[in-house]
Amino acid sequence: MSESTTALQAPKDFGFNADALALKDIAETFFRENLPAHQLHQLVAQDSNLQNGSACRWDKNLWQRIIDLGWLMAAIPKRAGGMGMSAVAVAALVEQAGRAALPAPLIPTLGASYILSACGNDNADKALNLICEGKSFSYAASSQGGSWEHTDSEVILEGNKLTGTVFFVQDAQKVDYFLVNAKQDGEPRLVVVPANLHGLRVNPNTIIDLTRDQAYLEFDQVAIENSQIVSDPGQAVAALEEATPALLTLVCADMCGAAEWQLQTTADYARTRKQFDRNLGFFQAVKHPLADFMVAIDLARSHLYNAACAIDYEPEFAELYARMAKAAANDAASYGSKKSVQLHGGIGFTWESFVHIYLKRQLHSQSLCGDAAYQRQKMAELITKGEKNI
Amino acid sequence: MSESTTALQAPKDFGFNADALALKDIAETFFRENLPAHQLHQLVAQDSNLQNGSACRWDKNLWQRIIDLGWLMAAIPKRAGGMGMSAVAVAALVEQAGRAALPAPLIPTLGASYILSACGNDNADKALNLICEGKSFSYAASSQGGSWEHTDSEVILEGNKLTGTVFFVQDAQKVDYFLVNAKQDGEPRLVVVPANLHGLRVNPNTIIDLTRDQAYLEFDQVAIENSQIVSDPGQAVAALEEATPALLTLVCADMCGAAEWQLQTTADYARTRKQFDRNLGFFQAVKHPLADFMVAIDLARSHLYNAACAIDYEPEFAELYARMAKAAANDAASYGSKKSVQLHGGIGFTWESFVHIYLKRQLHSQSLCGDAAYQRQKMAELITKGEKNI
Amino acid sequence: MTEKAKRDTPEQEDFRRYCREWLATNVPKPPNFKPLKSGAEVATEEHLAYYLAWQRSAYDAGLVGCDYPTEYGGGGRTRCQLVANQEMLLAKTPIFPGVIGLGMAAPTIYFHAAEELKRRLLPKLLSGEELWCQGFSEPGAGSDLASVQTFAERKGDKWLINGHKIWTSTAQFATWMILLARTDRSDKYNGLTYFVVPIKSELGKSVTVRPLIKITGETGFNEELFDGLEIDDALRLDDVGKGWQVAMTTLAHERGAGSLTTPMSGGQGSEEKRDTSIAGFPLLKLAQQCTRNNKPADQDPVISDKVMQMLVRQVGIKQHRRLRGVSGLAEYQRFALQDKLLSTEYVQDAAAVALEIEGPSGTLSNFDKHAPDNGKWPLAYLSSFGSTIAAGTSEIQRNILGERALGLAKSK
Amino acid sequence: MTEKAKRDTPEQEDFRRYCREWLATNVPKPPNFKPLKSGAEVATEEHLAYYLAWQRSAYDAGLVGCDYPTEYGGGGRTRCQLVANQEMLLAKTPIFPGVIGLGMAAPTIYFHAAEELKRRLLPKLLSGEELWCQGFSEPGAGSDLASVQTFAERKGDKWLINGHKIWTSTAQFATWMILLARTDRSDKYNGLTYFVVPIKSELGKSVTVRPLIKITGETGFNEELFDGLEIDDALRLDDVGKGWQVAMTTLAHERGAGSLTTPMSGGQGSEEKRDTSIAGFPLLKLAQQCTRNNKPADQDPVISDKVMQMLVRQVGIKQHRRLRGVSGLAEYQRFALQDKLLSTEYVQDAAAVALEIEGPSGTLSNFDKHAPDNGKWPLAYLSSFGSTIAAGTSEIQRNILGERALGLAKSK
Repeated sequence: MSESTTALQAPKDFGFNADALALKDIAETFFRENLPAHQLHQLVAQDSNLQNGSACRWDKNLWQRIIDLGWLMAAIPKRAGGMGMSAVAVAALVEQAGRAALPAPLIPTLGASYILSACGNDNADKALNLICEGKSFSYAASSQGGSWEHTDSEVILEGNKLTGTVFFVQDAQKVDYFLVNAKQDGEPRLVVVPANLHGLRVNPNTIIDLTRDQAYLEFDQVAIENSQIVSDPGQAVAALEEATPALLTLVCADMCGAAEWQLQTTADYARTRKQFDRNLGFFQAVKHPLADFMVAIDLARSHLYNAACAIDYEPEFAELYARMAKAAANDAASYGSKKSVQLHGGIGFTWESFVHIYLKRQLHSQSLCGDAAYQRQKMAELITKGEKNI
Repeated sequence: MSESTTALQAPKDFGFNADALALKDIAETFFRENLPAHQLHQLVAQDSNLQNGSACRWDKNLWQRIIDLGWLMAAIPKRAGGMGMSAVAVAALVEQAGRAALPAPLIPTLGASYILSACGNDNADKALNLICEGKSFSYAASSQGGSWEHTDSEVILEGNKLTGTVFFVQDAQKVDYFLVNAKQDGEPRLVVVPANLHGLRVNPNTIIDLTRDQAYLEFDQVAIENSQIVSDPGQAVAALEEATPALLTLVCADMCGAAEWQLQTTADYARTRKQFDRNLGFFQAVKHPLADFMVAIDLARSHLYNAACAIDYEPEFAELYARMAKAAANDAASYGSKKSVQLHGGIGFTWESFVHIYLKRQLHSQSLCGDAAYQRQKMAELITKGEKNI
Repeated sequence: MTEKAKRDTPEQEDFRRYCREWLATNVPKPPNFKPLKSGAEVATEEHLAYYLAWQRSAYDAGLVGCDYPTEYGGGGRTRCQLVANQEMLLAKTPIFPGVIGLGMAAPTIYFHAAEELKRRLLPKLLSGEELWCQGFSEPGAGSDLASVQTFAERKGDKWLINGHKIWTSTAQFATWMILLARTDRSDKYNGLTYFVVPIKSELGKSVTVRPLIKITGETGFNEELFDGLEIDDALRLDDVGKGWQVAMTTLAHERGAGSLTTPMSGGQGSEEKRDTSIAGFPLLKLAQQCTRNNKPADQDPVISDKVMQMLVRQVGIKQHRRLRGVSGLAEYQRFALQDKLLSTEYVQDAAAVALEIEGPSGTLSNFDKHAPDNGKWPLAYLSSFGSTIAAGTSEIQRNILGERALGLAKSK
Repeated sequence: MTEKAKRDTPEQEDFRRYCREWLATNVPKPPNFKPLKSGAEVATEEHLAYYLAWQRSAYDAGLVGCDYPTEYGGGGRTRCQLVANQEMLLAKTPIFPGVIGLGMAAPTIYFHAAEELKRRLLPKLLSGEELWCQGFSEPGAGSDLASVQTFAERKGDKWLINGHKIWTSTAQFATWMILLARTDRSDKYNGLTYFVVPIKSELGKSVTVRPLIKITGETGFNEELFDGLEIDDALRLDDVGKGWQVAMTTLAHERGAGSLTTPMSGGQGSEEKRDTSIAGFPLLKLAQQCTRNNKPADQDPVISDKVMQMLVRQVGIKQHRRLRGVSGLAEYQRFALQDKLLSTEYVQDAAAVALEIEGPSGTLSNFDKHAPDNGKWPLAYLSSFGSTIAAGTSEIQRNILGERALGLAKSK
């Protein structure tokens, strides 16, 4: 690609402009003030009985404030009533939410807003209006085996009725609507379904992550109207593919933020904890893993903003870059989560420590939208497919 | 496998008996006295010009002494005039040779002796006699792409004439005979060819490893006699498969010995070298990699002796265990070689240091008989194939 | 069994016969709960009643403390505990609840306590009448055990104890604690003294025991606060200032490297035919049952490569333990020192690979009916940090390896 | 270019125009040998003659030392070296042979030498008439530079120098050396003093220069023995005992973090269209051309996974350098400190993956006609240790990161 043939040249600064900076700064302050780690622990870790792992632990008042700040519509185009922020700005916002391990359907709703924006028809725009009004969404598409592909949903749409089960739906007990991937004549269609619709059963999973909830949805001949179908015939896959880079960057941003919390918290412990008459950080067995973790985070963040910038400026590269970002974020998180617990020693093994909350959230995030090996496999396919253009 | 159905139960001590111990002790002393590292350096590293990387640098007098000790026939059955030592004993011998990075065709000749023993006919026994008389052999089978399979040779046997090229032949300039894998009617046959046969061209490669030589052999209508064909019709692959575990353990043993030299030499440096007013070994960035290297070596050695013992007692498991051993040896060598140079600092980057000789030998060994990923792929295939028996 | 019997001394031979006979009729029925695998897991009164009854019965039959002198409640035999242990394992007996007492407190008391104290403590320890716990670790003294700060202040022939111990198994049931305390702040190693202190009788007074919740949400450890506990000088082991050396006796026996054989029973509830074949490798089984984008995960070459990496390590550890006993091929000490690091890191890494195989299903806990392998892997991963942290972290293990097996300078 | 030009001061603008005009007619013809990429690679008299002529010509035209005062042979301009460098790079000029002099000795002399010494040394340094080398590292002083033992003993207003320096590029051509020497054995950091010492004139007398052979068999470094070299006190920089601080000026300029812009030219022989696309990723290309058991290596999923891992790192490094400049998204210092570790470890690991892709063909050196990619990868792997060891080993880099970016306690 020569310079002259590209209309939009990716800016060196990722297009991280004053608006984006302001959004990031507000988010940083908001979460620091409203959800410090000890408060998070009180919110999600009061109950240590794993049997209650299907509980939905969140602060609805905090969520209302987030709605009031307009963050749900950050990524919605202005034509549909949203803020129309760049993907880079949204990434910066979500990074701050991830640093706080926010238990709320922010990422699912932002993700759905990208899919709905890509659908680009009146029904979809009406759904976007709901988000602008403060309603939350979660995208539901996974098979029982947990497929990461967009074409593996096991829900059937036939005669305007939904039947079947969809798995691994994020924050299902928190959201107002589901954006369901259902197959009509073997082709995916996207359907907006209110969470309280008759005939829809939300079955919470018992999960490890304390900051999320997850469920499988059973549809038993659930009648829907045409206005609920938000993808034009044959267009769902294209819309989903267009939104894929954004879905990936949202998770990556969350993971990068969480990883930075893990790094800083562990470094703080290493600066203060003494063993053998020295601060832990003196020992290279502590110092070097922390240095490596930092490097991994910063690589992942570099990929994250590159991918987000590509969404804004070079959409033809966005999926490739976003998959790189997820691969890098997964590698950073798996290495760093492990070290954050290990280097805390005994206290890191206790429930009262905060590090396990982030460890568990990162483990969960690692499985979302595909793990690192999956991303690399997709990368290789993309490169082979587009050999001449990349 | 229940205890009662197995005739030969693998002994807890790997069958490492007094004979094996004696062989190992003699070898250890022999190499310590006759080929210390500084002498090895003089032997193979006088000339630092890589352009001369096809040179054959070895000590023929030392080789004659090895012949006189009978080590070439260690693995040859007594019925064929050999010593009939166990695979475990042979592994212990080769481990000591590897520790000295012996530049000589010991492994190729021992390897050929295993293949020839598996052939089990008069022609093969005659070839074994040559080894007992002190002649050296190298097995030649590889395609230009470096295939590790036994059925990919590109040499053709037609009308008692050999035609074609075989690649990556080890110590080709040193040996007296080649054991050539050639295809007759699409089926591998094994042919013994004197190295000085008319019509055979030995083309030395220019290689990185200073302790070996390697060549590709060109056969241009080379006439052979029936007595040179050592595998019965249709039996070559079976013989090669029978010998495969031994071929693998020989390389593993060499690598484990070399790795132990790398470990001890680097640990020695860490015990004596001072920086920042401390012995290097004080620093965990030095100590912990050395500890990890040691653990990797000892795991690889455990696999090595398990595989060798299986050759002797449980041949049905020998290939699986030998592939595990090579995977473990490769992982240990690649990690340890890197650390042995890195932890030597500046001096490790010089030609006058000894560590690069071992680094280069290990890199070469890693590619022999397949790398770690290849071994693991084969393991998975073996397990799938033999699901019920393993 | 036959092989072992062959090497028995006459005393051992007789005793083995006796044990076998007694066990033939005296192994208790399985409990109503899932049998425990270690005394450290005892969590309820129901557990306690069942296992204490068994320890008492085995003690009365002479199978516990066989090698201790009779004046301390033992059997007065020579190297017979080993025989009893072997026979109890074969007979698939329940475990003993008093593991800290039997394995750590008893030998320490035996080697370091005054005669009177031995006579007072050991019989009830062996019978299980009194349970013990271990008070070594503190919030500020983990890897660096010698930095304990729990202070014992001398008041005539009394000691006044203040401080905070942590990571204590079964403290909620213990009558006694073995305690490492500081008696001199000016000398790190020689400022330590070793005591046995009453716990149960002081609860709600100068001793508080609180359960600790693990990263998995499970309990199993406790912490103890000492707020002016007063004890007699007679409860001191060895001299003032010799605590570190006494603690080394305890730790040596904990690691199985001590000179006294710990009474051990077990085997109850162990499955008859555990699949230890290579084809039964748990990660391989898991990969066969999990799907990755609707294809069997074991057919994904990258997943398969990782499964095989773990298999190589698992088999390697088994062979490593085999090789270390072969003189001429392995230095025993060098190999033995690697064992903890090898096995605990393997368990952690294997669980991480399992989570990768499971993909989204790895988010499910053991209480979710859709979880593969009944949700054991996320829990296994979380639990694995207990092993890479406790009893010398992996970092400390690498120090030990570098220093003891390679002779490198100490890092501390 | 246009963007840069926009920000030019009037002086820079004029000078840029002048440079462009001069370069339009004065860039020398390519040499008969393969153009070098750095002055440190100068190895033969032929190299030397060609590049010295270019430096002289560029110096005479005012493109070298533009920002140094005229009394020291400079151009007396302000922030114009940057402009000259940009224009020389665009014009694809040859490199300068005097890199140590221009990049390290000149700024150090400028900031720390006495007036007379500056006037004596700098003009010939800038013109290339006299070449320089750097005498810091010693066999016993690698990572720990402050432990240098080369001793300078004061004899009235002379100094007597004995010792051993190592890792010195182009010492065989150097007239002068910047030398860090010990003048007081009782104080590690304050016992160092910084000198400039004659090399060429003393060869065969009190100075010996010997080539060092690298792990690859190539030369490129030297070691020097000082056997009673006597120099004038006038060749001292800054005060006795201030050597460490002076050395910091040198190192800051070496890392490009100094206040004076180093004259740099280059670009000659660089290929017009280097394939920097993702599809042109070298390891991917290599995997496509290599076979693995007679199948294309890039179709092996495990190999492909490793290639993609390296691609993620390579693109990541590029984006890392991009992100570090964006305030609000990255702390510049934290990112900048990571750069050396990131890039040198990447090069090493990429070469290792290449060897894995090549399989048996990876045994072949660059002199074997069958070697894939002309045998560059084994050499690249061996050479990579130069980068992970020199200028602060990877281990030291991690110390720096932990200490400066995370505020952890110093490890030394």
